[in-house]
Amino acid sequence: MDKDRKEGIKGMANPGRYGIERVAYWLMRITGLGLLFYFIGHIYETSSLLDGKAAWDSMLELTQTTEGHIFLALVIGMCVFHTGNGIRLMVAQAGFGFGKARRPDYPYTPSSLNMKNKLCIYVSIGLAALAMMYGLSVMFHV
Amino acid sequence: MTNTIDYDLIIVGSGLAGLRATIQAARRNSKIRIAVISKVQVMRSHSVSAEGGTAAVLFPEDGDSIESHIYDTVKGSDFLADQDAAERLCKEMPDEVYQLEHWGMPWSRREDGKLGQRAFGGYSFPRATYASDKVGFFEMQTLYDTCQKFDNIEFLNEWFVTSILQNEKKFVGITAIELSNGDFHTIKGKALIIATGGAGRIYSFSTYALSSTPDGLDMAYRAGLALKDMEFVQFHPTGIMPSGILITEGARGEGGYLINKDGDRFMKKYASKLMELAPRDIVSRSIMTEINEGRGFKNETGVDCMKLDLRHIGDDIIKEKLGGIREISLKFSGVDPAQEMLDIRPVCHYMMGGIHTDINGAAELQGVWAAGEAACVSIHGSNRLGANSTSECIVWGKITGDEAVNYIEKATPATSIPTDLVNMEEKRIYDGIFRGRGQANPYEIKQELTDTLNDKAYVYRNQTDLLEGLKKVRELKAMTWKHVDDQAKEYNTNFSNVMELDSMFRVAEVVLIGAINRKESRGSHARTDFPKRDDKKFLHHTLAYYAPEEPIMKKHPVTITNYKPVERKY
Amino acid sequence: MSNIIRESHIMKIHYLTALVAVGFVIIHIMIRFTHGSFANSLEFESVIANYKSIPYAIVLEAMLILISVHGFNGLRIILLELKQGNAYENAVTYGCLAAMIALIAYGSRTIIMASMGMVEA
Amino acid sequence: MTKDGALPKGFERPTVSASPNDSSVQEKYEEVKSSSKTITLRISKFNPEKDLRTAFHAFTVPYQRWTTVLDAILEVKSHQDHSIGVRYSCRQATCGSCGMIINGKPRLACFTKISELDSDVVTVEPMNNFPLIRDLAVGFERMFSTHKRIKPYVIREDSETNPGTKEFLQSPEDVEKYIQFASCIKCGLCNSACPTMTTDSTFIGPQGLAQAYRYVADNRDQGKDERLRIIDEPHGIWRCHFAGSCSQVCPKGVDPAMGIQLLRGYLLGYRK
Ligand SMILES: Cc1cc2nc3c(=O)[nH]c(=O)nc-3n(C[C@H](O)[C@H](O)[C@H](O)COP(=O)(O)OP(=O)(O)OC[C@H]3O[C@@H](n4cnc5c(N)ncnc54)[C@H](O)[C@@H]3O)c2cc1C
Ligand code: HEM
Ligand code: SF4
Ligand code: F3S
Ligand code: FES
Repeated sequence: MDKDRKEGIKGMANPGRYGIERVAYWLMRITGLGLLFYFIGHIYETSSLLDGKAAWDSMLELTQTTEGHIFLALVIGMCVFHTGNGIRLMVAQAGFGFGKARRPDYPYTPSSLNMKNKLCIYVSIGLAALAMMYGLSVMFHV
Repeated sequence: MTNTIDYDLIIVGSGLAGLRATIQAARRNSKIRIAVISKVQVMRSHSVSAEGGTAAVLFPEDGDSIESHIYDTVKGSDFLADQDAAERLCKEMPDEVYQLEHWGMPWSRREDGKLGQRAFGGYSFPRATYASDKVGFFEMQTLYDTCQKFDNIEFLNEWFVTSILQNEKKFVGITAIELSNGDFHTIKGKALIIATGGAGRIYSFSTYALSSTPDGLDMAYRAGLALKDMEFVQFHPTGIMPSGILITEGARGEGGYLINKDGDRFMKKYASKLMELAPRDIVSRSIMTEINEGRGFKNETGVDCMKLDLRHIGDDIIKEKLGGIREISLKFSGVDPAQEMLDIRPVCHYMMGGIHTDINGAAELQGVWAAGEAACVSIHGSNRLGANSTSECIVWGKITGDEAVNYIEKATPATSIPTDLVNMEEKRIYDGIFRGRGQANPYEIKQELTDTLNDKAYVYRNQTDLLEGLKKVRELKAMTWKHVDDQAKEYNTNFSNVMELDSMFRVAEVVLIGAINRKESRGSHARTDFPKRDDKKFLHHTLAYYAPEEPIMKKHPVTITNYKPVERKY
Repeated sequence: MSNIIRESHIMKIHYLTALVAVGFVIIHIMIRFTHGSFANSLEFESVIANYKSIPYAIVLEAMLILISVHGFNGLRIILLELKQGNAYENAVTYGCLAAMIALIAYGSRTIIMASMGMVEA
Repeated sequence: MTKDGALPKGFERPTVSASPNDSSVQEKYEEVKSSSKTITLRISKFNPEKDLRTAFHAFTVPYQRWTTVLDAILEVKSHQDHSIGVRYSCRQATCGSCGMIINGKPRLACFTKISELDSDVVTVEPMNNFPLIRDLAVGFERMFSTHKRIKPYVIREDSETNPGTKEFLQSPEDVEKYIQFASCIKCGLCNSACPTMTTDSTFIGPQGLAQAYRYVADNRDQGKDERLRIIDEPHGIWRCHFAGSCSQVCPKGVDPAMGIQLLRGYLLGYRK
């Protein structure tokens, strides 16, 4: 048995027990990593420009498939969520948007888990969904 | 199996008294190696539960005076307090409050930025310095955090101390069990401060933490130190039903009423001037009289109780100044004090008695001091005033810290640890208790024992009850309850629970015998068969010394300086 | 590493790069719409034309650096939290730094060569 | 929740008549006693000498409206299995001893009523992300040492007084700025809930960071720079990602998440 009984990634990715902030936390991680992989891929993809039109076109072909489009739509969604939530985090991490520290009264409702923050998270998720739908509609010409 | 560790100063118990002593010693001399040993993790000591306030004279300009604090204390004690000790407490306390403030204590403040004070029972001036209603908690935090400044302090968390070792009439060390791994240690030291707190868990209805068992007192008692005035047990008027958790006196200090079945503030009959803010012994007796005369309520658990009415104080003030009790009553009883009255009943709350010490906290063995609730310097006599106990812990924490450092600085080289004592102790706890295979369930025995004290030595006492109580305790003691199921080494709380029970028997006996001998009513000790105070025969302290069969009881004079005993009226 | 640069400096860079990148990413995506349709914007010729506009090439280069710095620092954060230990942490820090530099170099090569027209026909 | 006079969960009780020896109260009591409901209490057990992994043992325990999980565990310890290793002391949520995972969430056993869990099965496990000692008891050494590391005391030259010294003046508003964070009972629930802690055991953790803020926000303290330097390290304050779970589980309303973000304001230069 692990001596420290750390929960490991499993615990990190177990949002069920906690609030939407915890979901936002791991979405932020996943989208960050996803974007990084996409970004690396994207740089590799564009480098084919240097090999001329043929190479570029065949590279484009790879992405102009249904899977490619869906993947791209995901990237759009990830990007929108990551950006939206990222801006929320930066504002919060600078200490804005919680009101003031004050004497807590039972039953305790932590003011850091306030509606403003929750709303921002929902909005980020909503925007991401909208952007994905828009992206899909453009790419599939509907 | 035995490991030996070596320190200069050993402090057993990490409540307010223990930690204040620790800091004092640590800052006096950074070369002294200090061990703070506690059977709970250090900052989890019972002291965190203290709620209402710490008494000190801070505003002479507003009409308060040290003199008045001394007199209130002595009068509250029903003149059994040692008056020189009470004087010392009151004189040293103001500085201590400011010292705590400088260390970061979040005292509640007045609008002008100075410290706030509230009214408390038995005082002629509102002098309970408070921090919301979590005074003890914040004080503990301040002291524990301040300890972190020093590098010569070592905390031994969750070590259960079992005995005091002496050689040639001098303290040489202690034995202890490290709970996390079950190791048995002898710890060498030049000086010892016992700050093991009260023992209120010998009563089943009690405000104390579950860890407040008499093993600390018992360890001193077995080492030949006297226990003083153990018959005086304070019953706080307002323990909430059904848990017995304390509703602080501050609730009445902020204006709460006690109401009987007829809707009367019955305290007007018993203490027309101070009403609900009369000293605790008087209020508790009044409540029990009302209940006995049929003007009480019944809690839904079927137990008699009285009502505490805070509704007129208003939600805002309750939240600001009594947030802790609001949380407690909402959570544990489902009652919002701003909406409904609380069911309360007198509850075991404090032991005026403890290890016999002189005014410097020195016990009867060279190199040993006692401080806090475990000690009986005798400031509280037969009845403590609320808010005076945290004060005592802090002042005598400091005094004993100083005294112990003085002693260590000029101590002669340590004598060696007598191995026969260690072997005896090992035998006592391992052969006697750990390997015990008794028939009775020790937890049930403990329940019966604590219920017996609750029934027989409660607010009102009489000869028959007390004798029956003693008989019952002895019967229980004779049963084969030394039984430890759990034979594991690590974190064996079964083992420590049975050791605690073992100590309860000895201390409960001392309480009962003291109460039987004291044929008068004084302070918290109210005998229906002897309803008057008897200064001729009983204006003395009680001492109990350990003997295998039965304690040896002695008398000890009371120090009276300025205040002649008079009748106590409020 | 931590004795050369404080974690707060790194995180300031992390946040700053993110903020500035937001603006650039918006420009980058907007550019797609100046070409009539999404598919058109990906035509080889229009892409090359874009690169030849020096201001845009500078935007691309900046974006490349910003996002690489941000992204690889993000990766470093995640890896640092995953496992601890001196050797491992050094490996993570320098590994991410190296990967970041490599990616920037590789991307820059594309941008510079494309904008200078050094593209095979 | 209580503004409109409603009671917390588990206390939906009929109006109890105010008159005392009233037979209805007595009847109610009899009813409570006889109808006493039971739950199944599943306790995670682990004895390091013998066991390789934890295992659940199930017990049937009677309970009342006010019975807490700690009461239930001690009931089992007293009458069914003496050997349960569990840490407790105050039984009133002020000492911080009894943190554990109850039905999947970190909570204080003495501050969680069976009746509010709305479940016939109550499962208790030791806190996650702390080393296990025995059954429900975990080791706190690391948390205590990080607490010490952030210098949790007033730093200023005249913090030791002389006889006759008076208080540093502080308005009630000044106290409000830090009192919330001073309410921490060091129970460790926040550390157990924090997602960073699930993999990073060198992270200072919400408990320590909230205490750092408690002293920084206290206007008697002058040690801000020192403290900020300590927490500004690779496994310091920046490993918090505002997941908020710490504040969600905190039984005392400390709101460490807020303290941490406010503290960051200083490091980012928004606050002085
Ligand atoms: C609910 C409540 C509220 C109170 N409110 C107030 C108030 O408002 N104002 C006031 O002035 N007073 C109040 N009091 C009284 C006051 O809190 C106590 O008298 C005081 O806290 C006692 O502190 P202490 O340092 O002596 O011991 P404690 O805080 O009781 O500490 C005892 C220590 O000894 C340790 N210990 C015991 N036995 C052993 C052993 N065998 N081995 C190792 N360690 C051991 C324990 O672990 C613990 O650390 C209150 C008391 C209660 C019960
Ligand atoms: C352009 C808008 C972006 C914004 C506003 C933004 C903002 C942020 C912020 C604030 C964080 C810190 C989160 C935290 O500490 O919990 C973060 C983390 C991260 N970002 Fe971004 N980011 C953006 C784009 C990107 C891109 C394009 C990538 C990929 C290359 C990326 C990869 C990452 C990674 C890997 C992390 C670490 C994840 C974590 O710490 O949980 N980000 N981002
Ligand atoms: S912040 Fe809250 S949860 Fe964390 S240790 Fe303190 S009291 Fe417990
Ligand atoms: S849960 Fe952990 S991530 Fe931050 S907000 Fe609390 S410390
Ligand atoms: S027992 Fe003290 S917090 Fe639960």
